[in-house]
Amino acid sequence: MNEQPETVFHSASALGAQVDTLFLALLGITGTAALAVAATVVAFTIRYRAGSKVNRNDPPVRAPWVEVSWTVLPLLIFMGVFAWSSAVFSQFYRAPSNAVRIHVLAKQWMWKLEHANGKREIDELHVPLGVPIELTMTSEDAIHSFYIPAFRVKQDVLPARYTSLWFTATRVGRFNLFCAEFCGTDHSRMHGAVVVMPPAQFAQWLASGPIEPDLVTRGARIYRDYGCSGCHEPKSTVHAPGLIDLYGSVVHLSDGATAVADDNYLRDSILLPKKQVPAGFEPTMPSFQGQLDEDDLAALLAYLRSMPGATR
Amino acid sequence: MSTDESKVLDRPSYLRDGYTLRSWLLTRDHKRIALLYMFSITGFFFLGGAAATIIRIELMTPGADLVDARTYNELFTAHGVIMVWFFLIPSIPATLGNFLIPLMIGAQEVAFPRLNLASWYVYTLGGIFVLITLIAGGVDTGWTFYTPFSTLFSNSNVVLAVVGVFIVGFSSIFTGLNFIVTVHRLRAPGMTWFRLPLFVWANYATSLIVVLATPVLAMTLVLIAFERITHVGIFDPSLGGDPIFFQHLFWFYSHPAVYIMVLPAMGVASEIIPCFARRPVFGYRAMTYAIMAIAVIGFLVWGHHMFVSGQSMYASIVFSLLSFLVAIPSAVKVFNWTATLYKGSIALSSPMLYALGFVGLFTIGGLTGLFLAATAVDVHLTDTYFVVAHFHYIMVGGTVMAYLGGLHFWWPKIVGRMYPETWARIAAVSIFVGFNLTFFPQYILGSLGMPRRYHTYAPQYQLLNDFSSLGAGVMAIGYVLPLAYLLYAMLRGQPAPPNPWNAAGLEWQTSSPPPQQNFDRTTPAVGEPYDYGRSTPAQGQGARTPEGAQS
Amino acid sequence: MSAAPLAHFDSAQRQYESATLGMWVFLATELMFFVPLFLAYARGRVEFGDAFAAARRHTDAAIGTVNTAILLTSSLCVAIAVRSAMLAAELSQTQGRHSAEIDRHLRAASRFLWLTVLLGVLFLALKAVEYRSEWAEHLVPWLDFRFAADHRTGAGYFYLAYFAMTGVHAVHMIVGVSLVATLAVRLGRGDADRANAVAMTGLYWHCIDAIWVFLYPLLYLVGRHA
Amino acid sequence: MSVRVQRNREILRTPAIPTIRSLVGVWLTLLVLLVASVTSAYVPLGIVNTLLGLAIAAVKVGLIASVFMHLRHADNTVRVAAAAALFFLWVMAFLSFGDFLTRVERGAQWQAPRAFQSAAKPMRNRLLRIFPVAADTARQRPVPCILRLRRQRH
Repeated sequence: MNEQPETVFHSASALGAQVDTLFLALLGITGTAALAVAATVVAFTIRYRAGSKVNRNDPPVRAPWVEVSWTVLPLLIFMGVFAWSSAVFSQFYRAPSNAVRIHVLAKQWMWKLEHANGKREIDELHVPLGVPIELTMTSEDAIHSFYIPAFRVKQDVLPARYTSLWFTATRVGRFNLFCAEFCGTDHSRMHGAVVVMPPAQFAQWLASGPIEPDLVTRGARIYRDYGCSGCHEPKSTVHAPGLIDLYGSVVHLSDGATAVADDNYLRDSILLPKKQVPAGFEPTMPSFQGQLDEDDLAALLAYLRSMPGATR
Repeated sequence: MSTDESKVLDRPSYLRDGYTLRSWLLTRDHKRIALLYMFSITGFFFLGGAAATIIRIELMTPGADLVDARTYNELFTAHGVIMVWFFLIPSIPATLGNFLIPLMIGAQEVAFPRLNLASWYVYTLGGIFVLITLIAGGVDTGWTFYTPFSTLFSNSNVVLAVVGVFIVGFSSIFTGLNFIVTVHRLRAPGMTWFRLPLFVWANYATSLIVVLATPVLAMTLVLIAFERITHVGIFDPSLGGDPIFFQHLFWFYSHPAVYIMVLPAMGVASEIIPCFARRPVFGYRAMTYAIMAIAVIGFLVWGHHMFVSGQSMYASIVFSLLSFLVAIPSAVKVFNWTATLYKGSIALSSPMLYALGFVGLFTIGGLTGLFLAATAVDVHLTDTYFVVAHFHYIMVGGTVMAYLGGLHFWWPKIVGRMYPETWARIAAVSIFVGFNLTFFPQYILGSLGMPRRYHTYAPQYQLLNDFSSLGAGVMAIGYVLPLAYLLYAMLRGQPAPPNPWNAAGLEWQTSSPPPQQNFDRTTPAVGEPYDYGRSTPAQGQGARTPEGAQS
Repeated sequence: MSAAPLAHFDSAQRQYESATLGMWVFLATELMFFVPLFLAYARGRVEFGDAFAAARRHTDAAIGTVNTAILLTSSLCVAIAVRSAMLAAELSQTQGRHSAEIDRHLRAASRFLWLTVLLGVLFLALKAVEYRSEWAEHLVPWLDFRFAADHRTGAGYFYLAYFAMTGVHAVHMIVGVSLVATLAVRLGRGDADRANAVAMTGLYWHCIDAIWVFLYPLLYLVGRHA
Repeated sequence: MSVRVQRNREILRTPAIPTIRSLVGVWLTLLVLLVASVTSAYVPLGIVNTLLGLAIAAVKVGLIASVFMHLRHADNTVRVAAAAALFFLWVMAFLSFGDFLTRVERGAQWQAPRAFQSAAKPMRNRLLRIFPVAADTARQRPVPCILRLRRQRH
């Protein structure tokens, strides 16, 4: 693993460059402040050492102007740094809409990554240069943290919640990927690499490799294997809600409320059918909790999304 | 022993009130309880230090050469738990605070002596629980006990460790409660609030934080233990629990806890620097307001530990603003200490070396805190060695240096004998050098992206880790020195006069070591807290040069 | 004010003031001890609003209301006991040792303390009855918790908060009852200089009662109308 | 001695001992307030119910503190000690709920990993032996959406 050694001031992502300039500014401010205090202490210690012949009468005990200035000046500087860092920080949460979505699943001591076309990787992430990438992450067990030092990005990955992180790589090469939140015995072995490739080479890599069925075909297979088609096919005898052009539509529930059939609603209906029962149906659907793991669920959801007429 | 020495020694003092074990273990004298605390926290300090030494040796090589992953996790957890709750939090309040606060305010005793002794027993009971945890195989969740790892996925004895920390929390609550009531109700006549020494102010503010923050930790730990036993709890993600809710509860205690550790150290520095600069402290009122401001704002900033934990962006920005505000009082205090040196006549005795070391290292620690308060930079730096270096600069560079400085400054008063000055200066310098060599490389490691709590790391970080391990060796030697010569001074040091440093303050106006009821005649007259201007040059330094004093 | 102040207090008055301030600071820690539970309840309320109302319908408001009345009455008894203990101490200071009136006050204080103990035990008994019925109804989250599927998690969260709050409160009640009982015995034997201890135990009792006064609407009156 | 310290000493001279009438009077008011809070709960007022319940509870606690706990004539230090914990309760609630309520939540159903052998199992089985109840099977959990009205993605 010949990852490029990290350098302090040369990040490899668009947002990272802004973080580096802020880091440099802070280094400058705090450096001068520390040197100023140290120089003053050393100067006073030498000049006013015991026994030196120097004017010592009535040492000042209060100096209102000095005290006010050394309170207000740091306050102004801090507020400036605060505003600047908040501006940069808010960009971490504003992923561009055309970002390439990659699904990340963190489990105890490995990263499982899955591209939109179903290509899966473990502990390695191939991304194209200059294209904004958005990672949708969740964890299967303890809290992990997806951390790429070279891109200056880090985001905790929580169980029971999706968290997201986005970046735009600006340099080709292999970069370290670490887990930054203590997650158990092999926390320090849960590292990997992010490989940035020119877009053409990336597209070719994406298409190559073991031809795995993409998400939608795998989803269709699961849809049949687990018997969903038995009830939800239009011609089935069982009275079950139709799934054609369900994704994105508004569903009227039995208790009068309405819900948008988005990822969360579909996932809920699969794992907790009795939670939001559509109007006019009995809660007879069995729960698939514990039988479908995360990958199958992602595939099934992709298939339901791809049903004809489903709004993208 | 020469005649004057024996004359000095047979004066009644709290040390010679009884030699039996019973007289020490059932004492209600705040001075003896201070010594009981001093010995127990020194024991825990070297236990935690041993864990740190093994960690530093393991980290000299990228691979796993010394210990396996599980043991390494248990080592850094033991280092964290022992150092935070069993050394740093009780270090200055329970030893120097217990001994000096009644003396400094002219009282004979703390408000609730029995509660003071109970506090030490509760501390020891908590210590026994943690020792049992170590023997029974340790706990590998880190001192932060983050759920759901600590409640669902860690199979080390978390419940035992949690009960130990729960119990020791009450020992600091009892001490805090004692100090608040003592300072409010038992001040000598004439000792108004703005004549209190800054050491008493610092410990008073610390006690406020302890009393209001520790119970929240106690309940959080109860909830963790409950969840581990019944396997169902409010942090369990499968029952609608939110791991970030735990982090809110934990850091609501743990950030004020770092102010519990550093405020007493500020108090010690504010006592030592004016004494050895032979002039009153600069801006006494500003210092007291800064202490109280740190105590109050310290409660509002805990969210800066959770910028990347999935906390909402708006909350992170609010916490970032408040974290910048809490840095202002600390900056004001550093400027005031520096200004206290102006127009003084500075003697670089060992307490002064420790105090100036404290000011220097605390400044670096505080300034690097700004990197972590700025949200955008914190995204890169949190959970890396940058954070490890930051809090070690504040806790080890700040609290431990000030604790050693305080120990040296008041050692003549505590044991009635002087310590060898040259050895003390060697120890001070070696600790300062060793410390910087250990922790400054970790700032660089952190900004290069080495995550914390890593048993094995990428090979490119090895060189800086080797520097750090080398520094840890030098620092370890530096810490063993005071243990040796202070014990030697306790037994066979030269008898100390009542006021060896010619310092101002009520504690120096009684004999050293002081009698059981603190002051022979009625409590002495109370003047301005730091009236060094008028007194003669330091009798301690003037009368004897360090070399001449060696017996 | 106890007759002989401890050595390091220069007056009984100073000792009473110190004890009162110390007790109030301790009560502040008690309230901070409950803060995480209140926040857990509030967070659950925000996240599972309707499930909380559904779950609350299974708590027995009748017992809750009676228990609150019991605690308020016990607070009155403790307050009266503290009053007579203070009167007894005051008299014993001014008139020197025992007189008939001091004994009358001490006996009154002791009797009211026993009444408080009785009310406390009654409260705990009713609580036990309530817990027993909830256990039978499978409402204890860690003992085969059964609830309507749609509100299952919210109800589980509510009952966790419910058992945590009332459990910790009950533990404090047990400590309070035993303190009051020992003092009742002491005063019964005519021990005049226990006024400080009675006053402090009174403060502790009122604090537990005050915490229950807040717990009651949260746990028993949530969404009652729905 | 400064005048202020002297005056402070006078106030504390004798803690006024409350009369029986005032104690019983407060007790009756407390019971009336209890009845009020119960009846107000039955009137469907939506969110006002909870606020009313808490307001009445606050008044009751105020009464208990001022009369039963002699806060009325205690000196300011004791009053500050009483109020301190409340202040920090609100600080903690305000800031931590600042996080919960403004979080853009995308809930995900959490399935315990198949090979899920939690460490606390042995203790739990021991507990179940004490309370004989059939072991609970799989635990489902609806999607937590902290604030249903803030569903749009950032």
